[in-house]
Amino acid sequence: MVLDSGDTAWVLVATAMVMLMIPGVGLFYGGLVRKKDVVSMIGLSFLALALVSVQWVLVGYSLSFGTSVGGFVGGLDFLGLRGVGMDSGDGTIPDLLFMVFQLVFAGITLAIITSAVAERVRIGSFIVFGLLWTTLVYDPLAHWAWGGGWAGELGALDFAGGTVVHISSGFGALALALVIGKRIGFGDHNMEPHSIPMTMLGAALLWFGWFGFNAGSALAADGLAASAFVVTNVSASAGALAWLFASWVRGKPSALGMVSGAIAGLVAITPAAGFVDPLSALVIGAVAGVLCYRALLFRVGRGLDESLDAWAVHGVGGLWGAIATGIFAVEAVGGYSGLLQGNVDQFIAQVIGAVAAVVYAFVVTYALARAVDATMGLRVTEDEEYVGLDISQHGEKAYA
Amino acid sequence: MVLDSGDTAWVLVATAMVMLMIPGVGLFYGGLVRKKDVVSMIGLSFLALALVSVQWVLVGYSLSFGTSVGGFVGGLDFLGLRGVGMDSGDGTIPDLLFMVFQLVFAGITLAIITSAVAERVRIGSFIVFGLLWTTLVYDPLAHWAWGGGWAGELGALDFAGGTVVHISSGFGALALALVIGKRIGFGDHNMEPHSIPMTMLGAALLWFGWFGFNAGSALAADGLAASAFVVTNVSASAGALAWLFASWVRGKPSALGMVSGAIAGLVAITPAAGFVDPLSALVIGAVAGVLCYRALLFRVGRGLDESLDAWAVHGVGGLWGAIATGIFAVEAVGGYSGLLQGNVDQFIAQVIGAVAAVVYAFVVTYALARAVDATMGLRVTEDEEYVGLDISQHGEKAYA
Amino acid sequence: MVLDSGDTAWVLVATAMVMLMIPGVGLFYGGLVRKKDVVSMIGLSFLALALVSVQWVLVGYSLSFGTSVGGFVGGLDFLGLRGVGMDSGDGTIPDLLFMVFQLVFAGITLAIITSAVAERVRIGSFIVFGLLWTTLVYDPLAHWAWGGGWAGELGALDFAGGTVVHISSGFGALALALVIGKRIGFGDHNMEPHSIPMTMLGAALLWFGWFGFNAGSALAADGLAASAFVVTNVSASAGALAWLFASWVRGKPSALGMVSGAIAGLVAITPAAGFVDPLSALVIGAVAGVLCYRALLFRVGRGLDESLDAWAVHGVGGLWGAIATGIFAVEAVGGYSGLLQGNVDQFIAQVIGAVAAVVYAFVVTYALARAVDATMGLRVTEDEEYVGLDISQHGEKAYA
Amino acid sequence: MKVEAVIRPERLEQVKKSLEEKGFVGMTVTEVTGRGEQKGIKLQFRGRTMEVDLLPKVKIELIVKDDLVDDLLETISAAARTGKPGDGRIFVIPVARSLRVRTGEEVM
Amino acid sequence: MKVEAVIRPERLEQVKKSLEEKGFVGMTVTEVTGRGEQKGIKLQFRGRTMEVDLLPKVKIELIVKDDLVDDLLETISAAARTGKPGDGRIFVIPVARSLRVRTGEEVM
Amino acid sequence: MKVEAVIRPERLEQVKKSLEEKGFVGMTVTEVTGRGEQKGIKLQFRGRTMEVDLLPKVKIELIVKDDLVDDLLETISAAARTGKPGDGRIFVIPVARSLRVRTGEEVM
Ligand SMILES: Nc1ncnc2c1ncn2[C@@H]1O[C@H](COP(=O)(O)OP(=O)(O)O)[C@@H](O)[C@H]1O
Ligand SMILES: Nc1ncnc2c1ncn2[C@@H]1O[C@H](COP(=O)(O)OP(=O)(O)O)[C@@H](O)[C@H]1O
Ligand SMILES: Nc1ncnc2c1ncn2[C@@H]1O[C@H](COP(=O)(O)OP(=O)(O)O)[C@@H](O)[C@H]1O
Repeated sequence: MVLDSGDTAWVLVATAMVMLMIPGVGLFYGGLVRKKDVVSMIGLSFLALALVSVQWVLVGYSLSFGTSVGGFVGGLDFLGLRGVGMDSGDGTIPDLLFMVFQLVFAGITLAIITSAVAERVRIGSFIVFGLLWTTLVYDPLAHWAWGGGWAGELGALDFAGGTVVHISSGFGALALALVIGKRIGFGDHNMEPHSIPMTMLGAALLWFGWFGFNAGSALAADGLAASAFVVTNVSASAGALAWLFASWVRGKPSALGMVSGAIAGLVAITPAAGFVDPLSALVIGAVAGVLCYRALLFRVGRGLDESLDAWAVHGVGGLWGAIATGIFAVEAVGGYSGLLQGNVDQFIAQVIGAVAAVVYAFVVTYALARAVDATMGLRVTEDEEYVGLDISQHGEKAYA
Repeated sequence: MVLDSGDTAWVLVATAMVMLMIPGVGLFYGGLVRKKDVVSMIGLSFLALALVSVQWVLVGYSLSFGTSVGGFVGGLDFLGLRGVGMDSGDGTIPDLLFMVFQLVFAGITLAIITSAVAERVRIGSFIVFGLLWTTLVYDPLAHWAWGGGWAGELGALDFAGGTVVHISSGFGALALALVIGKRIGFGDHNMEPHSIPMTMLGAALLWFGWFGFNAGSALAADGLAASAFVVTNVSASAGALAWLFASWVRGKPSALGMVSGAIAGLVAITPAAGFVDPLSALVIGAVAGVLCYRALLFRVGRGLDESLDAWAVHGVGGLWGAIATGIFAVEAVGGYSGLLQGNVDQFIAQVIGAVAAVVYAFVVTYALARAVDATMGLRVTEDEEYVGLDISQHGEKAYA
Repeated sequence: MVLDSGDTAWVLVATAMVMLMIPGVGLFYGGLVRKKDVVSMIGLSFLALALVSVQWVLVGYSLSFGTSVGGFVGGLDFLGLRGVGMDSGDGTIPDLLFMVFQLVFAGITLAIITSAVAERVRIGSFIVFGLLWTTLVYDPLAHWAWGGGWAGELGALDFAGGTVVHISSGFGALALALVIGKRIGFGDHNMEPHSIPMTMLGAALLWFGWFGFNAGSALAADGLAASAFVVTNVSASAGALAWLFASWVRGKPSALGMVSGAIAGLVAITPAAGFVDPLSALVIGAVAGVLCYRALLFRVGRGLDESLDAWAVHGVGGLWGAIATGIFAVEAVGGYSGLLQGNVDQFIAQVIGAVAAVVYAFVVTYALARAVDATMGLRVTEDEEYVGLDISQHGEKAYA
Repeated sequence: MKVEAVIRPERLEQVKKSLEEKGFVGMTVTEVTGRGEQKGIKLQFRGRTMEVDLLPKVKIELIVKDDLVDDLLETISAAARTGKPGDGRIFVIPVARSLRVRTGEEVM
Repeated sequence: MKVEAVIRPERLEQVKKSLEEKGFVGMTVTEVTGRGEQKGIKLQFRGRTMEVDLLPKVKIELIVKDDLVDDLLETISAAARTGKPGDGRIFVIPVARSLRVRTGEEVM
Repeated sequence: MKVEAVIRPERLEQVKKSLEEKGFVGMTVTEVTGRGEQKGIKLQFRGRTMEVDLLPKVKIELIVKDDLVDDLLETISAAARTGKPGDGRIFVIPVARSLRVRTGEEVM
């Protein structure tokens, strides 16, 4: 197709916006950890971006979008971006632009999963784990949904990555947290966020960037992009208010809860963004806010130290979003009908797609984490953890 | 009209940029308050965004842009976004996109007014007040100027919201501050900003987002947008320098003054952005910088605790901008002439539009604030205020 | 040519993104200085933006892009933006938009050079120096490369400002640091960064904005912009990883090193962004990461207090980038071949262009700095420096 | 003697001014938090009570000659007093020796 | 007497609770850093050793009547102890006088 | 005895090193601000004078045996001295008892 400058302009910007979400995740997480680990925490996000940027250009894009090998993974056609050029291929934007738009999605997914290893991971082991994870977990999942893989063939919808990005990183984080274990003193020592404003700044960048994430996934500057933009904002707002009120019922209205709820709403609308209308988005977001909050309480109750809550927010929120897409999709928006319009098949396809992603992400991440732990050790020593990763891993102090 | 992908791309981005201004206001204000109230302060901005997002989709858009009821308020045609779709209607961008572009304007306006209640408002009361305020003050004012209301009919120009956004929030803040009263110890205790860098970061996001605000208001990616972009930047810069030098004359050049002056310049150019040329913008911005600084000194002199200066900067700056539009408008830019081109009518229309907004915003806000105060109490208890809103309202501590 | 709304949309956004880089530089630098000088440091960036915005509109644009006077500087045709209008001239975007896109480049260049005077400059002297510098150093250099000057005529390529922005500010900073001298206690007192997270936030904004910087320099939303976007991201990532590993070899992997390496990669790809392919960008970025790190070590070894490293990162990185463009340029991307494709002439042109810029920037900056120092004194008194610039220059305290 | 006073942060300016007027210039100030016998401030919400126990305070320390202690105590406590719980405490601690670093000489 | 204890930050909550149970309510808390006889923590990397010497600690200060000191010392050191290097120190310092600012009266 | 020294932050590294060389390892460090008899630093601008009175300092505290005090004072004041106003003060305060939390034993 012929290249459209307006569509290209929008996806250029959308890509930059999603890139900004990656340090946004770092700041969101960085505010939640203790002062002694904040450089490490933000650093892991930058590292995720840098590592995936190189991996994606060399092999990741090809594994995700190359000619399908049995519906499971892409072939090696695009190794080193061979044949990915400045022209628009099937779309209205340059192939290279599509490639880099997808790149930043892969990058943020790895950044999200760093939640699970906060304040205790060895940087060298994270580099190895991260490269393996993006190659063996993210790339296949991206292929399944978007690259011509089985899930897309089956008809499972994932507009902007509810399954590929959020289920994968959320349930991956759960597995990873189980392998690496709790921080020393978890549940006993005070581990309050060292800077809530930093987390709120991160949330602001995430909310901003998410417009690129979801509306950019239309790959065009058109009515569908506008619709995706609107439902994204509605769901974020509903999620923010829902979590705020849910926390209020149990005590005080938490500001951290409000921004977490916004993220929950953003996650949940992600797979649905091109398929549902604003009033459905209101419901999707509100449910996400309450559901993810309950998931967090459940996690705390189980004594699980996945304390930046990638699982509760991205995993559970992504799962809910994938299913909600099967419920609320309306033909008028994206051409697909969901359960409420009587289409049971769509609902089933969504459940299959989501559950498969949950299982694959959890199992492969668990295996990978065990393997890395066995060979090089995922975790720092007790003394290093006590002193903090900033000094022990980087030789740096966040604040003087 | 037929949808234009370039125009759509630009307004998509502009909308996201304006959305980012809302936490930008939160950070700007958050840096100015004491450490014990910063979560609350940033939280109020997020809350403004979330509340207005829901209100706007359900009723606000319709009240602002529905078929005019006597020129005062819009009808209920678009309730729940009924009939607001993915196609472009009269313009070259999707209706839904126009809707959400307007949404973020409504959101930031409520965020600006939180200045008046800094460090002393009950969150529950703010929620009630905020919903009422955006419905009863913002929506009608938006209708007057842009939705087919009397001010637009009269010929009063407001390119991007000098009246609708800045006069309304600025003079609203004045009324609100009078009702809620001073913080305990105001004028006696040290209430220095707890983080000027945070305020500067907020200012950076505001300056950035303001390009979306003003140039986005062209609703097209064209020469007018470019012109609005240029005058926005010129006025911000002139305002920054003017306030810097004005504070220098009285003592030392204030960096906080410089960024406040930039905001003053941005506010003042807002209504004029599509009507004036760069050299006029230089004058508009410079005058705004000095004028708003003097307004601040006046406020301090009167012992009024509207200390984040929504009134001095947004109110006075917006008023000046509305009038300046009537002075400096040149036909060659936006098709309208101002006083300097001999068009007295335009000047008069500007004055009428601005004064009406000042009076309406002040009076209705005052009444609303009194009503909320009488029924549920706007203000926290003395102990809660002493301890700080972060702990007393949210049960959270900003910094560990 | 006829105006294209897609191209215009993209350059509007790109301009805003570059503008955001300016406070981004301020935050990057601000995190690196001591607590007592952070307001000053961020303030200098805002000041650079405001000063250049006014200067550019009045004279700078004309000096850079006016009819060439002997290939050295532009004529006064566009004084006060006379004749710079809303229509597209030779391009597909409005003339005013091209003007303001160039404006933000001039602004960031002055912001970068503030590195050299960190924690010791008198604000009044900086204002005078800054206005002179942008007029006498930046404007001619911009003219040489892009405004019809001799370097462009010669065939020296500079896609987005490796020479004009980075060599000029980097080598300018070197000269300026030599004139102003070391901070009191340099090499003896502890001068650790007061907030690494702030620097990382600055780096995030820089990385984000750099997409506007480089891909925006295509002045169109097309395949070239996409290609520039991709190589920008690749080079940044390679630079980040290279510096990380290089610092690891000598001790611990530095997170500050990682983000500095990203900036080094971004700087180096700047002149090459429209001419090289992704795999070359990988090399360019990786070399930049190691090279700039070595330049830093060299600077430290020489006891030179240019401690925010504008020289090591922007100067050396820009020089490497200019030369790398002559090595790696491939016809298929930007229409030019480099050394690897057998085109020695291009390589020579690059070297000449870069060396001329190095010499011009260094010499003129040195002379200017000496002149300002002799007449008004560049530097604060010893007591003022001890107390910190925030209090002594601005009467403000960053953190309460 | 060393006089240590833990006072409300918002009274610091007032205390500093009063001390200056009396000629007490040298002092060292530390940001601390503290709770008194009342165990901080009790906030009510939704029927429950929440206790905020460690509230921000400021500690000032002054080394003075023994005969100035009485005057000093009075000055500080007058300037720091609001009459409400949380006003703070003042302690006097014996000092064996006292040096000025700049000169190395013994001073009091 | 003034009892000053420098303890691990992560034991502060426990110490506060124990003190409360024994009726010691008033206290002043300061964030400090410190090193003990072991000179902090030694980290190994790539064959080299790096010493992190000033680690975050918390100082708590309590003014109490002389006869309560023994009980206080025991309470704090029991609650603060982990048995590993870095547990901290407790010092007892004589107090000459002690005032309550709110009332101006002498108390102990 | 407890030795408290209020010194310039930029001399801390030097002081720490000198102390170590003499075998004084254990110490507690607090960030403070202070003013001396000169009332801080006077800055001139536009004909007016502005006083910056509370300047950042660092307080170090060491508990040592009585017979080491002289050596300690000398070591600190030598390492902390620049000879310019603002160098700081050192105080020696009697300690009644001193405990090690890890073992609960009395030490000095
Ligand atoms: N027994 C004590 N030991 C040490 N510090 C104390 C003690 N009692 C009070 N303080 C300090 O004094 C501050 C104010 O004490 P508070 O009891 O609230 O004063 P008041 O009794 O005048 O109301 C506390 O926050 C704490 O820092
Ligand atoms: N001689 C001393 N003087 C002052 N403070 C000390 C001294 N020794 C230890 N400390 C304080 O106690 C803290 C813990 O000391 P440490 O020696 O690690 O305890 P332990 O001996 O129980 O392992 C130190 O960080 C320091 O703050
Ligand atoms: N009388 C005092 N009581 C308590 N602290 C003091 C006193 N005098 C000075 N200090 C502390 O010592 C620091 C340096 O004092 P200063 O008078 O400037 O030293 P010098 O007299 O050597 O110039 C001050 O900032 C303050 O913290």
